[in-house]
Amino acid sequence: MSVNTSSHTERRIVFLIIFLAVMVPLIFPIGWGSEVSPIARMSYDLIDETPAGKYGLISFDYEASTITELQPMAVAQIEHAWSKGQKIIATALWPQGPQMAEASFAEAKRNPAYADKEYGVDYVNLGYKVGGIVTLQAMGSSIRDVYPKDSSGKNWDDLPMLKGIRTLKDLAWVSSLSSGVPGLKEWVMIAHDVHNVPVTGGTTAVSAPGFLPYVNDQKQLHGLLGGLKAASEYEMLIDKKGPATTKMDAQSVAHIVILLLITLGNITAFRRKRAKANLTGGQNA
Amino acid sequence: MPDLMNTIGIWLAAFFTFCIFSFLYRDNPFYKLAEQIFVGLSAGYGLIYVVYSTMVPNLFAKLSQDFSGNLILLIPFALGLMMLTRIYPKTQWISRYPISIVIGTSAAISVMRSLKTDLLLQVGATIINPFQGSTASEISGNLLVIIGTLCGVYFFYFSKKQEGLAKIPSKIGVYFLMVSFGATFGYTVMARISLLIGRLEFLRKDWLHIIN
Amino acid sequence: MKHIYYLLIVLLLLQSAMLWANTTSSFTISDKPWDKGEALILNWNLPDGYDRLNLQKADSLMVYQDMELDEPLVSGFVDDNLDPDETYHYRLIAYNDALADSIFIEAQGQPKENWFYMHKLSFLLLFLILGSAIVFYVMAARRGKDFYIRRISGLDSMEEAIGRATEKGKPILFVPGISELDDIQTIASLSILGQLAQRAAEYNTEIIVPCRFAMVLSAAREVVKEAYLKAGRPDAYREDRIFYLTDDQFGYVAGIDGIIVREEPAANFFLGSFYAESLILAETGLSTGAIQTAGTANAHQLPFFVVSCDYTLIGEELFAASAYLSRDAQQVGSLKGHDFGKLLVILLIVVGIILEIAGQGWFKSFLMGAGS
Amino acid sequence: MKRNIPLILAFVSGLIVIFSEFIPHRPFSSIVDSLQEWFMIISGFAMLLGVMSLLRMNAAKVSTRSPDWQYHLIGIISFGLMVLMGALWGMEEQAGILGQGASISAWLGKKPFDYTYTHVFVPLSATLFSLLAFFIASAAYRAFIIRTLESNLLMIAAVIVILGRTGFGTMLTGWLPESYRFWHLPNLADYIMQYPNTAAQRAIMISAALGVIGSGLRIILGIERSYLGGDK
Repeated sequence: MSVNTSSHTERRIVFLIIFLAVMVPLIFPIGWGSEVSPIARMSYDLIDETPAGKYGLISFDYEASTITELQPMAVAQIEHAWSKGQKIIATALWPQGPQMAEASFAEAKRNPAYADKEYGVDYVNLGYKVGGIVTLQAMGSSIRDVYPKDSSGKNWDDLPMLKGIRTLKDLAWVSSLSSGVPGLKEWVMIAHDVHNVPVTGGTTAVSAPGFLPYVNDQKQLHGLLGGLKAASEYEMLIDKKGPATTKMDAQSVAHIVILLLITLGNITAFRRKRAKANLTGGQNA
Repeated sequence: MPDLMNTIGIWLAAFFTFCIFSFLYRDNPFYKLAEQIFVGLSAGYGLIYVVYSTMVPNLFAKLSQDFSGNLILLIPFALGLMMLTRIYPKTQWISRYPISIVIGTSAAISVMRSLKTDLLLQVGATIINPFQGSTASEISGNLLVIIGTLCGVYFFYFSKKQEGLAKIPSKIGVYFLMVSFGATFGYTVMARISLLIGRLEFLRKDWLHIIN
Repeated sequence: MKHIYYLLIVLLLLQSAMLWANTTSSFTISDKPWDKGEALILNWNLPDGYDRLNLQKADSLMVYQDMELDEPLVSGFVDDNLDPDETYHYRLIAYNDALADSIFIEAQGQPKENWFYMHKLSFLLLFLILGSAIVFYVMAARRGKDFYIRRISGLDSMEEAIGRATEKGKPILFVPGISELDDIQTIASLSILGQLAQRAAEYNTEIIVPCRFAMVLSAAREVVKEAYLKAGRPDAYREDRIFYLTDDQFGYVAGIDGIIVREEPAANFFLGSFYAESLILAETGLSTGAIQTAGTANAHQLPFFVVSCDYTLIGEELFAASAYLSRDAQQVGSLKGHDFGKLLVILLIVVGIILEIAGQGWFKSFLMGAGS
Repeated sequence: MKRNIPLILAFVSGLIVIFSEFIPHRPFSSIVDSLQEWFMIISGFAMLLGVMSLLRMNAAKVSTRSPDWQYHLIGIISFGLMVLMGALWGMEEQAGILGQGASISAWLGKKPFDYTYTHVFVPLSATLFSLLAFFIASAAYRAFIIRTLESNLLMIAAVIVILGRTGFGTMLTGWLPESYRFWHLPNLADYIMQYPNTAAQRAIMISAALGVIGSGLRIILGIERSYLGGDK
């Protein structure tokens, strides 16, 4: 299939172009973003329309391997909720979840606007509990019984913001950032289907199609963020040039550059063919 | 101290990242260095990993804790030792016993798995009523799946010269293959660019601390 | 006074006996057939008038515990994930809310291991048909029947590739994929290696085989040694050219890349099971100008070989290659058996679709082993 | 004898696996799982052979001072270092010969084996993997050329899917009215992935399955025996 016997120099130029196409947008973000899809906006609206002082719960149901896609969603949702004056409870159905939560809160606090957010007052990290759906069922009758202590071992009563919280019903919204089972599906089944708490969430791009059926008339899922693209859309909605936007910029630039390279390759091949035809023509004459 | 060592670690990682990237320009001493370190380290890693994750828990720990209850494990143990007879040319033939058992069982496992997941389930998935779709694009898509699968399977038919009429379905099969190859290629671009983003993000954030 | 008591008791008993006769409640437990002994089927029959049901199972201390149920109880339930030959006790409780009354019935059962998976019947039939077709054609070939195989261009080029390497005085690189010996693709690759090594031996061209797994290494050495023997040049066999690199996927690739750019083989063969590394290998090989032949049954990697190699064996062509190259009657016969399988598949699909359109779903459900 | 017994072993073990596929009764029902565990153990032993091959090859290069022998020496050292660190202090929670190595872990921040893994092995592996980004671009540049009908189909499908995966594609066809939704690039890309692509993948899978079945049966029946080598 190799028609263009492209020289080494040509290859190296292509490599350099790709390197720059990815590196430059990472250092100098463009903030292109893309058209916001309706279901990503729905997810945004849920947090956006919740009044100040209410509680949101983010469940960190992923581990380090899917951090690229899910972490930016977590950070964006935390910043969004804080900007609206809401309080955030972090839980996890995956063992590595509490670390993911901690990293996300730290990242969000790096934004000067939220540097003063205080642990125990504006957010808590309750930690990981084994059991999946059974744990969620138990949280339906008492969150405190499931989490007598937070992830660092502090007692529930020593965390002032938890005073107003008894069961899942006391939450204004739940968001599960989920890379598998248990995760988003279990939250929909318990928090939404049983307790009628609005549930939204984020997944990797690969598993997003499987959740689309839940974004239906009953709003089993109140919108969904699927992959890096949706994460960048969310960042655009909260007016933030975050990591997802940057990475998505790099992706878009690289894709366009590859398309340009294909065009260029065709032009070169066409020229070569013509040069060759001229040459043989010359010989015949 | 751990902080300093961590910084050194990041510099090491950055150094090796550049060593590998340098291969894109041409083979060079840095790549040769990285390549040999990579091969050596990974072979060592593999050996240690297998000892800690398979040999100890699945064999040695079981045998030392409850020897009589795990007598059956002496079979793989013996077969494994027989593999080692390859070290001496004279005893090499003994290693054919474990190899033949491994190949016999895995051939049968593969036959069963392929028959079930790749043949039976795929055939079943193609048996659809194409007109059941609700939209024109769904119906046309169903028809494409059926035609493409049938012609594609026929493309691999070896017992007949593919000429005249027999050539047509096989040609159509090739067209489907080409569309699929192109589409898969295009679909993979994003995942591959992501890998590069990952590496460059490491260089930018962890190594150079450029925050934007 | 005592008599009245007795009378009352007798009356009560009579009444309940009559109730019993009228309503015939039943609760039966039977083994789920055709399985590993992991499930019991619970069936019950209750008269009308009960509002809700509750199902309990005895734990190891014979204390009845409520069962966690995913679906509402109607007239039956299948309890799975059980252990074979254990006895399980169940209690069904029916409540009548209006009368604040309830009854319970107890029953027990034992899951049994059976001797056949009935839902795999279609699977077994297909296996028997394909298996006997292959054996039949192999036998026919043994008796001397000649079968035709159409051209496979990727394989015709093999001689050309070896010839080119000989001319240039450069070695041939053969990569048997990155899977262990338990992948049939690896074995198919090794039997191509046998053919190739024999020709290389005849041409007196060196062949390099880096392996990712030690067992593949052992088998590859046997195969190549045998090929040199067949070619009548056992002295030319060099064991150190068939070697192990590392078990790590990318470590292995780094090593091969080094070989490609330093030894500059004139012909590269990538045959077997490949994953993400396919494009790295093929593009590096392309940069040295080697003739490249690739082949894999991993459909997702084929595009990358197709764009960067001169010839690509697609899917089954990899398995057909050894028969094609060796013209060994038995292998050709077995290939004929695969072709029979293809016609059978086409027939099954066409018949199935016609029946689906006609609204006859039984064929598909039988084939897929549904209802299990 | 040296040849026939292995063939009988392959035949018998293959047959047991085939029976176990259809028989839910013990011992057949659990046989495949244990055989796979055995396989891991056998290949664990075999690894020693591989390591010996690697060391022997590198040692030969070093002792004959063949070109680049210094690098092969470094290869041997890297291997030895990794094995030594793993053996002495273990990896992750696993203790080595010298126990958990608390003091050295405190100094390094991790166990030496894990430190090397994180800071050398992982970056090497990830960077080599990331070379694909470059190669996929150069392959696209070189191979997606308008020529024959086949290569055009390859190229067009690739271009549509690449466009459909980014915001750029949405922009290009976003102006098309709703009734032409099908022609929006993201939808078109999905359509290609969902239908023609599925068909081709299925055809490859089905026919390759037949190849696996045929080759597997040949092995079990002892017709395919190249893996055993010669008679000696």
